[in-house]
Amino acid sequence: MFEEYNPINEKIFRVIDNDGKVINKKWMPEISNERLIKAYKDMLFARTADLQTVSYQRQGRIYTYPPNYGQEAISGATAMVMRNEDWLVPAFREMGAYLAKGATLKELFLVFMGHEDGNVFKNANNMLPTSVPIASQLLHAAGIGYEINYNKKEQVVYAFVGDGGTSEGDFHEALNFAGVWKAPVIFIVQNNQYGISTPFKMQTMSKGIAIKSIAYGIKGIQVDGNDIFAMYQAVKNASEQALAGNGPVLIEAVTYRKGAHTTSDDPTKYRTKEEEEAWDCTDPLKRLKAYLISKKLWSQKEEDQLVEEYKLEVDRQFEEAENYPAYKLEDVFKYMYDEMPEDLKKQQNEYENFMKWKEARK
Amino acid sequence: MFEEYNPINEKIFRVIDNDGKVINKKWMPEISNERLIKAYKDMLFARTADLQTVSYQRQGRIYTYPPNYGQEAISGATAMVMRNEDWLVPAFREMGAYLAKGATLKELFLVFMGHEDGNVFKNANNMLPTSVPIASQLLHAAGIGYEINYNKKEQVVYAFVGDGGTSEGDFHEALNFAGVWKAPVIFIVQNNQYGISTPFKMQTMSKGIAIKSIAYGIKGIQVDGNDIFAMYQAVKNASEQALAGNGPVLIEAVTYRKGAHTTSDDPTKYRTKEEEEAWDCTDPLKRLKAYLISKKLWSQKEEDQLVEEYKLEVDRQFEEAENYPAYKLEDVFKYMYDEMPEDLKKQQNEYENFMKWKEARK
Amino acid sequence: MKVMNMVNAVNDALDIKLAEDRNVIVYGEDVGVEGGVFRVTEGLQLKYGVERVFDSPLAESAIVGTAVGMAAAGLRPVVEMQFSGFAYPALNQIISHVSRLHNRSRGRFNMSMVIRMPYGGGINALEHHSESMEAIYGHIPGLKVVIPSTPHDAKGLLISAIESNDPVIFMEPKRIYRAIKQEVAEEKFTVPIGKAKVISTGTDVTVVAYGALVREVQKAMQMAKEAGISVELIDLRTIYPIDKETIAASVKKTGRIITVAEGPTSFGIGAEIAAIISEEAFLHLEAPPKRVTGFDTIVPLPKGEHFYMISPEKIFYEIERTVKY
Amino acid sequence: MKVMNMVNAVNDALDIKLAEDRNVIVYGEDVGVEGGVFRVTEGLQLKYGVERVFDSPLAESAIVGTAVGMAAAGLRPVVEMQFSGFAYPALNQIISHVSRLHNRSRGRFNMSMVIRMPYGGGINALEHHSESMEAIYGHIPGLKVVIPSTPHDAKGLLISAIESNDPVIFMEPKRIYRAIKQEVAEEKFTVPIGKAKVISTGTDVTVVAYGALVREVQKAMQMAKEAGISVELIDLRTIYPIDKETIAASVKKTGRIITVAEGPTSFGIGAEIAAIISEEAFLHLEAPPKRVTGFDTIVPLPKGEHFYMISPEKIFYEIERTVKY
Ligand SMILES: Cc1ncc(C[n+]2csc(CCOP(=O)(O)OP(=O)(O)O)c2C)c(N)n1
Ligand SMILES: Cc1ncc(C[n+]2csc(CCOP(=O)(O)OP(=O)(O)O)c2C)c(N)n1
Ligand SMILES: [Mg+2]
Ligand SMILES: [Mg+2]
Repeated sequence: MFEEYNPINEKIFRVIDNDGKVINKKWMPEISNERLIKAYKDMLFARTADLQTVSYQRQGRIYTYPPNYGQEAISGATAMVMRNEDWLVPAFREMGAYLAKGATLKELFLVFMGHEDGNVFKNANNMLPTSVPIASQLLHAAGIGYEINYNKKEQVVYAFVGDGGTSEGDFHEALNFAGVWKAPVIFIVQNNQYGISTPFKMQTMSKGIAIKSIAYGIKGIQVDGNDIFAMYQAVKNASEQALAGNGPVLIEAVTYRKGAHTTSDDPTKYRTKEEEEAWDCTDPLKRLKAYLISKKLWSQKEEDQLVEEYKLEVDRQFEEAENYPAYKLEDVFKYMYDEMPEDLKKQQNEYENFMKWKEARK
Repeated sequence: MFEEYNPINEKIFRVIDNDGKVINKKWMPEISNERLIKAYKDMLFARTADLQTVSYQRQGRIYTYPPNYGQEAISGATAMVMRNEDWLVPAFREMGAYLAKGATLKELFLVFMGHEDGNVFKNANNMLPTSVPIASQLLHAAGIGYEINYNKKEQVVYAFVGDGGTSEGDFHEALNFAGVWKAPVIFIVQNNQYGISTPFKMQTMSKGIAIKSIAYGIKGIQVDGNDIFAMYQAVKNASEQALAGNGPVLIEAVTYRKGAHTTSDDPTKYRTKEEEEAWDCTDPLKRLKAYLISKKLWSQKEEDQLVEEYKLEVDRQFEEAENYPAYKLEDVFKYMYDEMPEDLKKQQNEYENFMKWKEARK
Repeated sequence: MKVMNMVNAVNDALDIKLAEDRNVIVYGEDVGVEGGVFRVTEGLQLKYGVERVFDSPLAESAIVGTAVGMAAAGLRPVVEMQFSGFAYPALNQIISHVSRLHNRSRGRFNMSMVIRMPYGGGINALEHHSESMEAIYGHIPGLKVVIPSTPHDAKGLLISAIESNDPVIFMEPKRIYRAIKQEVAEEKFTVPIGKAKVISTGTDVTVVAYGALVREVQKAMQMAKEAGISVELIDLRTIYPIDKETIAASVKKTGRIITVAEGPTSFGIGAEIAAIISEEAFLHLEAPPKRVTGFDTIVPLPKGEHFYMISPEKIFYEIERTVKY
Repeated sequence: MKVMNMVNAVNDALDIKLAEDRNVIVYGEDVGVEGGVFRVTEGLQLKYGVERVFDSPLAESAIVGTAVGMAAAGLRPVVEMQFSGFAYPALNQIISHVSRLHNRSRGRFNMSMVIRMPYGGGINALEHHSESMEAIYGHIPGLKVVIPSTPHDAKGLLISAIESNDPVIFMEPKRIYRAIKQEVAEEKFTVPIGKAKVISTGTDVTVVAYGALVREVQKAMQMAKEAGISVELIDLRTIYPIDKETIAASVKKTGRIITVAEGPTSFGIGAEIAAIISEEAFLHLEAPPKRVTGFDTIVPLPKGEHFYMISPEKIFYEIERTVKY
């Protein structure tokens, strides 16, 4: 597969077309109906949660939020391959991957409401919290990959980054180190065509991102990121490569950020309605849904009902997050060190004195 | 040429063999006998100066020095193409390029003796001083390239870096920016097989460095860096590309660092005599000399005589550097700012008071 | 005169210099079409073209490193770091070249560039979007570090910065980007780098602040006034070189000094000012120089940020304690 | 006991921890086959294999960034920056992750790693090979910053650093890598992080120093003794968290304090110590806290370095002035 779709040949890997019809039988993966339906449901849940989160933000109940609207198949496919023992090293725009790893919406909401406690992801095994400084997390993935090899573990690291992130030096260094170390890392670039307002064509003159794998002597493939079958096949193959000791793989998932960069962004400033509409027909949910319906595995009625359930579930978790215990002064200090310096304790005490004074003044 | 030697095909560009015989007529450049002899003389001068500098260091007359022994053809070829109006953005191991740009040995010596004044390179038009932090200078080259385009100048930037330097994030960012800006920058990587003790094969899993050009959508070529004809042809073509507005070119000059990394390094710790000998027959001076002698353009006698002259000249410049006026306190402060803060003046004054006190104590 | 907030004022300064000097160019992430995530560069690309105001790829080391090359070649780049918390990938270029190439080349190359960056907390942001690490820049020899507290100063200081042949780190208190409006002259004017400003005179204690906290100190001064305490407020405006004379002169009068700043306490500006005052006005000190600064912690996420951010009440509390010392 | 210089002592500490804990791994540029450019890791690759002691590609951000991942996965990487002047490309990883991942994850991930780097001047080196920017690390919340001044302390502190669950910046004064020899215990021992050491007691003035300058102060103390001045010398050993108690206790006795350090003056350690003393021992101060530190300049190349480097005479000169104040 990596030979057939060697990125030097500039051929994008695709299995179904925009109407959900299989156009590449050879590479149509075997996925049980059950699993496939679950994948669709997961994507639907992510989309529902995503849209709802944007509306919470509009209501002023959370701060900035980066929607993953339109990119759900990438997480969806990763979720089908990623195992409990594998690592997830997220960027920030792959909600489905977070959830698949065991993070909860409540925890994510907590972070977007401005509480670090959300980052604990208690039930998510082997997952780093969100990394805000673009591309810096890819090095962590390479380091984890080293540990996996060192301890001869059977694990894979799934590391996410955006198209803009590929311009950072850390992207280069991470892929290079992972290559040298033959680290079992799957670098998944969500090429959603924009880094905030900057279109992908202004990030680099290279012919896509997958082709950059050549610079590191590693495998790479450009995939239609809105085609869940293709994405699944690519991630699956990549993880087998990695587990077989063949080192890292770079997957470019070509997609489109249907929403704004974040809730504080206004895309009409830098892109056209026409462009948005042109991408609309590639929507990952539409395509999978068309496929499922054609196979009689899904119906609009089921969907409508499910979405209602999901909305309630999202609300429920949101409210849980809203009712999370208040932030305490000690939460500012407690986790700075494993062994807290005296001086930090003193700073906390001094602030407590101020709070007492303030209380007394009332 | 860049198509024929597209680095994806892993074909190294070479014009003469190790005995100086032309093996690639198609690409044998036209160079006048006069110019060719001058190139050889320049390389001979660089080698003479290089060896002598190492011996000055042994005598304790200068501090650390990074020899360019064995890599002279790369600078020699660049010197033939680089014009007065072009820019040179050096790393540190391309003495011939420095000299070609108008820097003097005396100035270089002054730096290695530990005096910033050497870095002025008074008669070198458009040249940055040595950049010690590996690969960081490549971004400066890209920025200069932007200025050239911005002001529609007819200039080219020649930027040097080593094989080790290609692992740094700045290498990636520089090539990417230069690509996006179509900046007229020739990135010359001296792949001398080592970054201090680290062999090239441990820097990256990619098949050479030229191939990394693909990641930036720019032209690249792998050249026998010890073959002055090939190097000249590559640099010449690259500069024409750049002048024609086609953007940057990455040239990988495959060579061998015959000397130590610096005078404080001992290569026997990490490489074998066999390896050194194997590379010996690719020596750039030997090969050009064999060619010149075969064409009756050169003789050992001429060479012996010239080397004696060169030695004297090197000594002369070295002594000039040794007799350079002593470092003054104000030299520490004077150039920190264009407009010096009061406080720095005060620091200088206070130190003068201390010096007076010290003087008085004697 | 025209009513401007700080966003307008910075935009105006850029506009004036872009119009006046073809060597000035402006770039960074999303500063072109979008006009910057804070809209500071809005309209400039349209007015001056994509060659003079443009989006760069996403790479801070490259943004600053290419500016080094441009400055060496004679341009006057004004680059933006989208947030000060994302300037760290550029620190190698800043420490190793921006601050040094002039000295290294014995004055042959000017590093005539400005690195703009919004900084500071109080905007309910994600991690890395709220920090105040100006002390790091203050410690790097070869830089000038400027922070305005009003639209007027922002305009005048930025014009000075762009005209300076020395590299300037220009930090913009994003919290008050739109919060303060002021009449600002429409024509070109400069505010000198390296000069602090006595905002109000007083006799009991000197308070040094800058950026968004000047306003918080002013609120605290209301409380102090009610408590019968007379505060002299100095807006530092330049972090390096610090205007020692103005601070020392004030302390010689008041005998007491408090530094109010958002960055971490240890090795921060409060320490520097304590040292300066010890050196310049030791015998006048009636109380220890006080640091009212951030904790030595990461700035908490929004739910906890109020503990970290310095409130007028906290400032007043410390004023009172210092005066009673 | 065995006679060791600091290179031997650091090597010994690494050796002990590598032997004892399979999670400890050592990497960086040229640390493997070559044993490091200062030979600090010599012999370790041979002894522990290329999987535990190895050369990395040339990229500092990656060296530190991968260590973040390794630490998250449970290893205890000890990485080397070849010179502290080349650590700047790693500052983003250090500021954004090394110092933060523990806090960000509410303690779920320990950043149990050590970043070793030789620092400081006095070895006649090229540019970038002589700097002392420890104050920058001191200002970054979440780090511990350690600097030994003797082989004994180097060994004990490095073992503590490797065993610490918090990230430690371990700066080695390269100028005295081989200059000081000492009997050091061969078995494992630790020196606690965060505790300064009173090297000699005195009554007239407290001098705080660390790293290579401790020895220079000791030379100055000879001159001071001849001049009848009694100096209390404190070796700081840890830059953050600073041992305020020990310094304050000393100043309460002597009433005078001088900080001797090589880094730039402004926003440096001398400022921090002046502030600490103002806060902790204000009423005991009989003279202003003095900073005997580097100029606010780049460290000059060797021909000019003697102006910058702090000599025993300079220290004595300042001691005398402070005592006479
Ligand atoms: C080092 C760094 N620089 C700048 C930013 C501000 N920023 C946040 S997201 C973003 C764009 C990222 O684009 P891309 O990598 O394509 O990811 P996407 O947002 O499209 O998912 C920028 C510039 C940052 N977070 N980190
Ligand atoms: C950022 C940085 N890291 C480390 C060093 C120390 N150092 C100096 S030269 C060198 C190796 C460079 O190798 P290469 O790029 O191949 O150039 P060469 O020395 O072979 O010419 C290293 C690691 C440095 N100067 N800068
Ligand atoms: Mg994107
Ligand atoms: Mg090399």
